[in-house]
Amino acid sequence: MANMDFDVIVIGAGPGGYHAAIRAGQLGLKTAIVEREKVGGVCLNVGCIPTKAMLHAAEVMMETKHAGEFGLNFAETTLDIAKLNGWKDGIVNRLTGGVSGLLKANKVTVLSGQASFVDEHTVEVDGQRHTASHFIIATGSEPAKLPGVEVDQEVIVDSTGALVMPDPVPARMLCIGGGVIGFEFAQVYNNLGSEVKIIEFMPNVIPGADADAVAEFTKIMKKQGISIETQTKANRAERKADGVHVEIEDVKSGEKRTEVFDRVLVAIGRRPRTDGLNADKAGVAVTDRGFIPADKQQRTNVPHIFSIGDVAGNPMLAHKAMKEGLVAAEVIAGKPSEQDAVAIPGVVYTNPELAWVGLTEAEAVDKGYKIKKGVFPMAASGRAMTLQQTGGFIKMIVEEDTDLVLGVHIVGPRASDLLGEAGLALEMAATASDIALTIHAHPTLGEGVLEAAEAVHKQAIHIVNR
Amino acid sequence: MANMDFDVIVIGAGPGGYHAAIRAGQLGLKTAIVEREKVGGVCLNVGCIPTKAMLHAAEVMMETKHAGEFGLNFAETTLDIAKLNGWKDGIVNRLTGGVSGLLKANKVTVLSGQASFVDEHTVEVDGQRHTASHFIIATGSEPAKLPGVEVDQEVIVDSTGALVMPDPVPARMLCIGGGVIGFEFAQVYNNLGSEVKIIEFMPNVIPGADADAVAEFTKIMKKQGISIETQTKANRAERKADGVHVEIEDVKSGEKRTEVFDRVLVAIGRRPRTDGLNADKAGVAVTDRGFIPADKQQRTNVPHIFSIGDVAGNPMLAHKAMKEGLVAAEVIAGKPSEQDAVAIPGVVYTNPELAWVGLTEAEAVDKGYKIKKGVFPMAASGRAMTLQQTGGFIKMIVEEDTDLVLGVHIVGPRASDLLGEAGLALEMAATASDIALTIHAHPTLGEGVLEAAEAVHKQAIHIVNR
Amino acid sequence: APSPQAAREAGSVGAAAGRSDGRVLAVPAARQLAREMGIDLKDVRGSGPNGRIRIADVAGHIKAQAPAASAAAPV
Ligand SMILES: Cc1cc2nc3c(=O)[nH]c(=O)nc-3n(C[C@H](O)[C@H](O)[C@H](O)COP(=O)(O)OP(=O)(O)OC[C@H]3O[C@@H](n4cnc5c(N)ncnc54)[C@H](O)[C@@H]3O)c2cc1C
Ligand SMILES: Cc1cc2nc3c(=O)[nH]c(=O)nc-3n(C[C@H](O)[C@H](O)[C@H](O)COP(=O)(O)OP(=O)(O)OC[C@H]3O[C@@H](n4cnc5c(N)ncnc54)[C@H](O)[C@@H]3O)c2cc1C
Repeated sequence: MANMDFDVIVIGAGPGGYHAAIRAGQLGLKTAIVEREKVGGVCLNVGCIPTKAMLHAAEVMMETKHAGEFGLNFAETTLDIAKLNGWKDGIVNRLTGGVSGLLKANKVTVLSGQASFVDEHTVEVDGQRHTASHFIIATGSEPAKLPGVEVDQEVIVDSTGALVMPDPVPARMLCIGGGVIGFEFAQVYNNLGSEVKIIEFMPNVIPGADADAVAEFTKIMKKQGISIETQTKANRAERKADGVHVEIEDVKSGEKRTEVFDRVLVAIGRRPRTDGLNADKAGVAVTDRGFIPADKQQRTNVPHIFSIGDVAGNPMLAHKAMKEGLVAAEVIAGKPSEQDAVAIPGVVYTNPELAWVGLTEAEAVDKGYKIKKGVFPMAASGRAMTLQQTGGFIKMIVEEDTDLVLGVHIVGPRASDLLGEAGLALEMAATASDIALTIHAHPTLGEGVLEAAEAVHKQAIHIVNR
Repeated sequence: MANMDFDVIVIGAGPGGYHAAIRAGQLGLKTAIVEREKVGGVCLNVGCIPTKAMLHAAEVMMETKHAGEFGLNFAETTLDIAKLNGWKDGIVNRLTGGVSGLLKANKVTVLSGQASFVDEHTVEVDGQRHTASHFIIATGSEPAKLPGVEVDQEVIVDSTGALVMPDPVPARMLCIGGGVIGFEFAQVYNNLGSEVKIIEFMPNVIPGADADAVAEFTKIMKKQGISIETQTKANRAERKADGVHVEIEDVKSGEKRTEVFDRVLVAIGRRPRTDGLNADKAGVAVTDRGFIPADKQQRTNVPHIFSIGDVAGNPMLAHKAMKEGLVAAEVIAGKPSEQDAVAIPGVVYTNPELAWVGLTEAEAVDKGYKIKKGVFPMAASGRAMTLQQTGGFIKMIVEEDTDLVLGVHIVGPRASDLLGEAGLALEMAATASDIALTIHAHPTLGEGVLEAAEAVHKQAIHIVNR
Repeated sequence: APSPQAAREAGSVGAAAGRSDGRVLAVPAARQLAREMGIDLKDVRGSGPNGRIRIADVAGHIKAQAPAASAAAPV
């Protein structure tokens, strides 16, 4: 296909897309990437990164409140909200600038504008046509809408609007949706002074996470002052002079009441984004729910067109998008790559964090595994004590006969940093013994992973094994 | 040996000893542990734990200084030093109390007093004789003395004295010895307001760490305001009205000068502790330098007497002591355990941390390995940016032919938490590809470990590979 | 069920033990099992990259030895 403009055109420059494009460039493919908004996609611009910046600021505020315990006191604390927003934007700009530089360094052509398929080898961007032997669709996702609760990005916001902290900080904040995004914003606003309530339609918050871990996590969040109501939904919201009036319904009893908030976040999920793409012109199948599914090599139904990231399916997570991006690029370059991950980690980046990888206890049982488990409470960790963060635990699920690690679920400080070991253990098919026999530095939070593995064998040292 | 009082008597209740005793109890051995000072040993009482408590306090102080960047300002900060010392002591007490409880729960008899061997099956403690089929010597280590610089635990202190922060915080602080302990205290005092200088006799600080990592680490420490002079020694110190006058000598030029400090820390190393043990009465060999060496099963030259932890040899680290304690107890219980660790991690718990496991670049080359390496700078990590900590890097050393990970060296925030993955990789004989193919949650610091592995193959995404 | 990782490893079996640094590449649990069974890891063929020995390899080695003994007693 020597008459094509490019070997591969990537559509969408979020984490999935830019990983695909950079790897394609590294592998010597003539590569272009199309972006209609900003390089970096949701993740860098209005997702992973700015939320973590806000959470860090919120965490420092929380820490200073506990600093009195060790004698450090602050007479008066002021928060310059414009500066907070600006600092966060600065980090985003540094990172997106970095990605642009990396695309350039890897000889990737960046095309600005919306890409629409013309036929299966041609896209149109800003009136210009470009042909390629392969395409990688990485158009991502956007917030799902909640009928009756219209987002105005001022007082009723989605995750993008919620990233701009208003001045003053809203006194009463409602998060509709008890998923990862809902909790992360709940903590930011809570730590900055809002009274925060989360309502969740389902019986459980943080779908996909282990039930014990979620119970411990919500216990801690409630203790921090966040109110959480499950099996509760918002029917409609109306902006009035004294705030947003939200009709809230108890799903079980059907009972309705109206509560008033100064800011309402709609975070009930995300939906794949394919508007304007004209996937049908290339013959690419789109599901009823708007996904463009792909196989293990990330191929859609059209063999030279690939799909990755949020638009390809759940879980909608940046690191899944990145992995799929690398796989797609490598497959196009003729390598035998495959999205063969044993597990995709999940994290709520609050403080403490909730982080997990692999099967939950319920999933393991459902799949017919005979399991054993080990739980190590953070309260028994010397390091956790010195960090003033003794809430949470590390729970390890292991297959009884083989001792194979099936899942690790962590509630605690820096839980996401501990996932590295757990994730490698799963991919390497490690056993609990492998972890228990590995020396872990003292005093670290990671010793808790070792202790959880020891607890599986009823041989933990710093807890009484039962 | 049914006529013995115990199956095993452990001498010394530091981390090595209490791990040995608890595991022995778990395995059904009739166990006693002798401690002449406090349960928990150096590590819990005057080592690992209180230093990390102080470092946390110091870290929060540092963080509040950077909080202005995101708009959080503190009008006036006061530090109640009595409260700081008390808080730290409270953590120590909670932990040592916990260990006492665990010993009890595992049916270990605690004998208070100094243990001295009477013969190879008998020790005397506080005038009472106790017999055992096996002994585990876990008597630990103590600070080495520096002739001419007499420790008074007031203005000239060792690590134990340094743990009590004086009020007011000393204006000028000298740390003699640029090892882990010297740096940890240097940062505590520096963050609390002292002007700190470290002097080190050798050409390099932090012996055992990778040279590049040490260079990056010292660069950051200097930027934080700690002055570091290598090939410099302290000849003598004299307490005068205006402070401690220390004669400092440039080792290369022989040039001498006198400098004045308000507090001087002697942290030039530790020596094994066998005083009062009467090891000879049991026929146990003690080296010239005072160590009681052991084989892979932790046996001394006397087969039923074991030696573990600091007294058994370098590196003098709590997690090495713990591992050896478990091995000794298991071997006594008839299990085929062995201290077969591929690597023992090392950490400087400052902020940022310096943490490593496995071979340094120099060691790998010395051993004849053909190596490749990958380096990922924290400055390219989105998570590091949101944490306001972009100094440092992750360096991975890999065997060229096999792709086997030989060593990982990290300078950065939470580096010790990232060691979990690196340590498991080494023990599992993982390759850089194993790590690179494992999905790491985004945005985490652990992604840097993945990127360092990718960099080995010149395929990192967030840096330009050369 | 064998993990995809195991399949990936099977595709890239390296040479058997015998590294120049004298190290036998084996995961910690395989080392422990070998000690328990009194097996020298140098005699075990590892199925992982670079001949890395997993528990299953030690177990397989034990099984492979066993038939030799039972072969002497034909049915
Ligand atoms: C508030 C929030 C916090 C989050 N935090 C995390 C987190 O901590 N960790 C995590 O793993 N995930 C997180 N996520 C999810 C993460 O952002 C997504 O999983 C990730 O961005 C998906 O990457 P992607 O490449 O598939 O798509 P996207 O990031 O959505 O990028 C798609 C890009 O394609 C562009 N585009 C779409 N259509 C076209 C077209 N036709 N032509 C040209 N360009 C087009 C879009 O403008 C966009 O830039 C978060 C999400 C949100 C909203
Ligand atoms: C300031 C400082 C910070 C440190 N930080 C760390 C760190 O972060 N991480 C790390 O890994 N290591 C650290 N260390 C080193 C760590 O403390 C030691 O490696 C560890 O304590 C060794 O454990 P052990 O069980 O061998 O001996 P020890 O902890 O020294 O305990 C020995 C015990 O034996 C008792 N004893 C001695 N002789 C007798 C006798 N004859 N009869 C009865 N009892 C006896 C002693 O009273 C003592 O309680 C630090 C050390 C210091 C000084």
